[in-house]
Amino acid sequence: MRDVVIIGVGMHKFGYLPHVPIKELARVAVWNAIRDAGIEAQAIQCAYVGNTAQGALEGQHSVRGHVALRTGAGLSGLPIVNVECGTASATVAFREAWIAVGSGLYDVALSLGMEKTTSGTKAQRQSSAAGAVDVTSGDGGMGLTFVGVFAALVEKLMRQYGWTEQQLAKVAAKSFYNASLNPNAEYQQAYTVEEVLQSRVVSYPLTRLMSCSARIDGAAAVIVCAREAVEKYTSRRPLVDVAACVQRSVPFYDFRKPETREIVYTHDPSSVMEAYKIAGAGPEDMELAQCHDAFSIEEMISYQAMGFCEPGDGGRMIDEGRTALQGDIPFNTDGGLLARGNPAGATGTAQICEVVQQLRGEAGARQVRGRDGTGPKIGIISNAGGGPVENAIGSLMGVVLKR
Amino acid sequence: MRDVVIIGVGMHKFGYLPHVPIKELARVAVWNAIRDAGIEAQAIQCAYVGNTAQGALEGQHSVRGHVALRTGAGLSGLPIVNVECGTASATVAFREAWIAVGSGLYDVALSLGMEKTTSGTKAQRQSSAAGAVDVTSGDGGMGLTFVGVFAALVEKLMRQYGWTEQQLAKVAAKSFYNASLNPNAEYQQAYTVEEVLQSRVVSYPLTRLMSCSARIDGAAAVIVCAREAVEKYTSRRPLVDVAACVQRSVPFYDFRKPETREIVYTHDPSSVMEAYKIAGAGPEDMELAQCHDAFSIEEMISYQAMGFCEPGDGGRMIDEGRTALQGDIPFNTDGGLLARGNPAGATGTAQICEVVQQLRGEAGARQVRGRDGTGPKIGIISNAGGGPVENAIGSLMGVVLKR
Amino acid sequence: MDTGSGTGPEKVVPLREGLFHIPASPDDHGYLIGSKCHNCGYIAFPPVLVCASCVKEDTMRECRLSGKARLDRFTVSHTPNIAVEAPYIQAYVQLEEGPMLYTLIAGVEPRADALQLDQPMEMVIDKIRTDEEGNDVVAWKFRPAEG
Amino acid sequence: MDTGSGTGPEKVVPLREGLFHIPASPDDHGYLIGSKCHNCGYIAFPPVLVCASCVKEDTMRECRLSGKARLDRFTVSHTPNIAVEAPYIQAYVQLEEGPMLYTLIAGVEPRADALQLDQPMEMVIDKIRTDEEGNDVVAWKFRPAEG
Ligand SMILES: [Zn+2]
Ligand SMILES: [Zn+2]
Repeated sequence: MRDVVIIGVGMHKFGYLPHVPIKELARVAVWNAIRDAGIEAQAIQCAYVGNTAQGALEGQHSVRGHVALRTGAGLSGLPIVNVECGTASATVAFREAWIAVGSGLYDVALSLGMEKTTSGTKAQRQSSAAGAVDVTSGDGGMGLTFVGVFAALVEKLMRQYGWTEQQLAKVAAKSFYNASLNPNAEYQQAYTVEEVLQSRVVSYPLTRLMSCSARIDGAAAVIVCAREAVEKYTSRRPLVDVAACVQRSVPFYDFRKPETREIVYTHDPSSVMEAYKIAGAGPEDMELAQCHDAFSIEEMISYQAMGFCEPGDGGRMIDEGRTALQGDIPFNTDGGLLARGNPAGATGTAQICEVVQQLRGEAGARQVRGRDGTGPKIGIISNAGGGPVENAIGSLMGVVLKR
Repeated sequence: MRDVVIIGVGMHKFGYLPHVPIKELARVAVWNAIRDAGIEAQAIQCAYVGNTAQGALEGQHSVRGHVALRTGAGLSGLPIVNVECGTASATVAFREAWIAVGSGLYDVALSLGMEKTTSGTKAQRQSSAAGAVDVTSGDGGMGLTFVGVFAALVEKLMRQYGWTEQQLAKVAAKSFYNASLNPNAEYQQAYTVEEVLQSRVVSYPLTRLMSCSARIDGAAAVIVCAREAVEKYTSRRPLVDVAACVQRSVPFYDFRKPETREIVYTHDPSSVMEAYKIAGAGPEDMELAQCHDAFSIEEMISYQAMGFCEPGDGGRMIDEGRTALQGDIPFNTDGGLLARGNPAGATGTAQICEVVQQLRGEAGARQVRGRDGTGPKIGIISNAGGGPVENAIGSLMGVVLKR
Repeated sequence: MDTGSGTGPEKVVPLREGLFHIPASPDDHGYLIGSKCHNCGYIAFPPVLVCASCVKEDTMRECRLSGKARLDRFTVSHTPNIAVEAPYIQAYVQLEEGPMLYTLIAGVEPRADALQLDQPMEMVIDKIRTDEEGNDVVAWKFRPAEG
Repeated sequence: MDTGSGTGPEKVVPLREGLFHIPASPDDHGYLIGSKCHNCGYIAFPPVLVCASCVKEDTMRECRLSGKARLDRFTVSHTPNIAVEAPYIQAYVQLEEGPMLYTLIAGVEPRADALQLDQPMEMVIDKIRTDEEGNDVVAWKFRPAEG
């Protein structure tokens, strides 16, 4: 494959935006990315669009990206591919754009994640969320919840590792603080550890402020270009390399084996590990990280799953401030899924937007400094989509970007 | 891009199969393709899955391919990408598999089209069909129908070109005859021209037997491999080359221009023309063709749109038998969308399965002979997905395969 | 036609918001709401946010359409569906501003000889169906132009 | 428990077909229906069509599961939803045949001290909700094993 670089990123602010149609979300994200890239819109040769909810909530099936790009962003004629994979949808869209450009077929490709979960009825929203697991497996309709999956997990890990509610709340408070510095984030306000702990218990030990919002809208776009063709399209610099972009679906797990249970409890790290390998860099080289933290516990698990500490040391990581903006490995610098927000189909490209902005030194008040104080040069993204891993349904993503 | 060849194809019979779950449709198609390719299942390194209806009809969103491949076909761990684009969904899946292998990232990729439209409620089925156009455009919910789009078009073209109802019925009767020779087709019986004409008028001049069935299930799988890596995986021969695989979304049309109207009336041929160009072959070289004939009129339009006759000469093409199995350019040899059946998400890969079988000389009773009597060496496929072109929403596909 | 100011069972509600104006009184006229590019003059209905011809940001503005059109093609349909009793006419009309619209036809018998290709048509806001609350759901249809 | 033979309002219907057996009489036992690979012994619940371990065609056969399990982890949930009143317990149990199952817990108070990790559990067919026709919709839950 040819080398591929990111030349433009753009977002529509995430948030509860019931009056903003999805076409407008798409338009703003795409045109922000076009302007950021400094290219003509017509330079975009193909597009990949991730979304999860528009079928269930608005009855828009089959041609979601076509509608949003044609009637929203003004793009027509180019190949458009609609992809779907839960919260990984937009990362998958990005990855397919990367492959399309890497293949030599196109020089410039757009990936767009867009999501609107504030439309539709309550029943439709429940159907949409329930549809991210195997609906024939029987547990749909029982009242089992996603938050329960992670609450049960953290309850176990707290016993196993001695993690405390205080530590969980610290992770959340850090995310809200980072979000308060990010104009595109859902939450524009910092919550204290006490406020996180005192918010309503949803499923013990997870409180409302340790869980991402269910009803949220947003869009995020990323434009990639073949490195060898960059001069032809734009003078925008610096370029950001896609050093690795890995997708796996959940592998076969044999739960009779204790080591399988351990992998699953602590988030299967295989995609991230493969991404490090391809990038020729390890966790010790990373200068920032984005992870899949729909619940704050997931960030603490990710510290170890992504190789930044020994098993169980996540509590110490947060206590020591290592993952704060000023720490040695800042995590979820934009607020993460928890506080930047998690409109599922848009989450993956939002993660990429953030790392790109950090690597370019354009992250404003939340800019991290990197090892040598001149700004970070390399970052890792972990993301996943689909049902919880016991269902063995879904995708695991690992992306390394570098300047 | 590297050269890519098709090494295996497999189908689950199309038809009204309410008691067959989609997992079973997927299993049969995928394993037929695996056996056909003569590879180990584990040799498949990534998969693309097209589907349109499972979200609307079964509430299965986000992870359709993951569910079908993991719990149906037994495949886990590999990257799986769910794609959606109306009746072009499976062609898009095939094309992405072609790009993924062409890029050098993978040697062997699976594309699967799967569809089940016999499940769900009537309201859900209507929502699913209505979702293939821009649902915010306002005409959804008025009672406007897809068949009306093509009925109005053929009514106009009959006036313009002097085409007759008899000719339309001949096209349909040819398709049913071809289907009767195809064990995987929905229709296993030939209808006469008179029977086609005498079936219920749905929307004048289209009768029931000039229109594909709305409720139908099926699946079709295609396995591609890098040409340079074939020896490593399989001894299956002959190989079928992907000589061109083109996707466009519907371009901007300015209906104030008469030439735009002409293009749209007679099916935008741009993807097919580009495919010819890339393949370095024209319509005069083609030895068989598959087109998008959800209504029999579409095949007659395709004769001219795909370059096989002058505008208006489609009636003569069918009268002279040129597109029959024994003709010089056999069309829709497997029965086409009309009679092989059109479970939207599976249609594209079924078209590819048919051309591959014809090129290999494995099409049994419907085998066409090709120019030199030794079997065809090259064929063209046209397909489209999404709303009618006036909506400017959807994708146009053109694929050239050769032996 | 009741215009929706009351809360009674005969309220008039649009099939979809933002696409057309429902006459507010007998003297008022309905119209379709499109968007027009102030750069190239391209007019879209339904409205789009970015001109597909210029492909520049921020050139589209909301505009009223005249409702004048010509009949491009039509079919008499014989299968009833969720919203329409059969037989009925489905047609494409081209607005004088350019857009081609798939639409229901009002005001004529559903017969093949009721219309002529290219004849002048005009837009009318008409009832599509009654919703669950007894409201009249309305949208555009086209009928032969008067005079 | 009425077993669904009648057509009265208290008919018992499964949440989903083919995944479990509903006791037909007080002497009958409910059980989960999985699939077992006759090549490698891998057991799946819910059943799969092809063994994900062997990845060979036609090695899976339907099998009954014992319903014996151990409690892997759990949480007390405080937010009611469409099917459940709060508080309630959601848990993962591992069947003795291998599969890990996300499930509701029956037969105990919804309190953190009601269960111990790793304790033996057993499957019970229990009511999930009442459907629109007044039927009892049932599925599996798990409860602490007796004895
Ligand atoms: Zn313009
Ligand atoms: Zn096995």
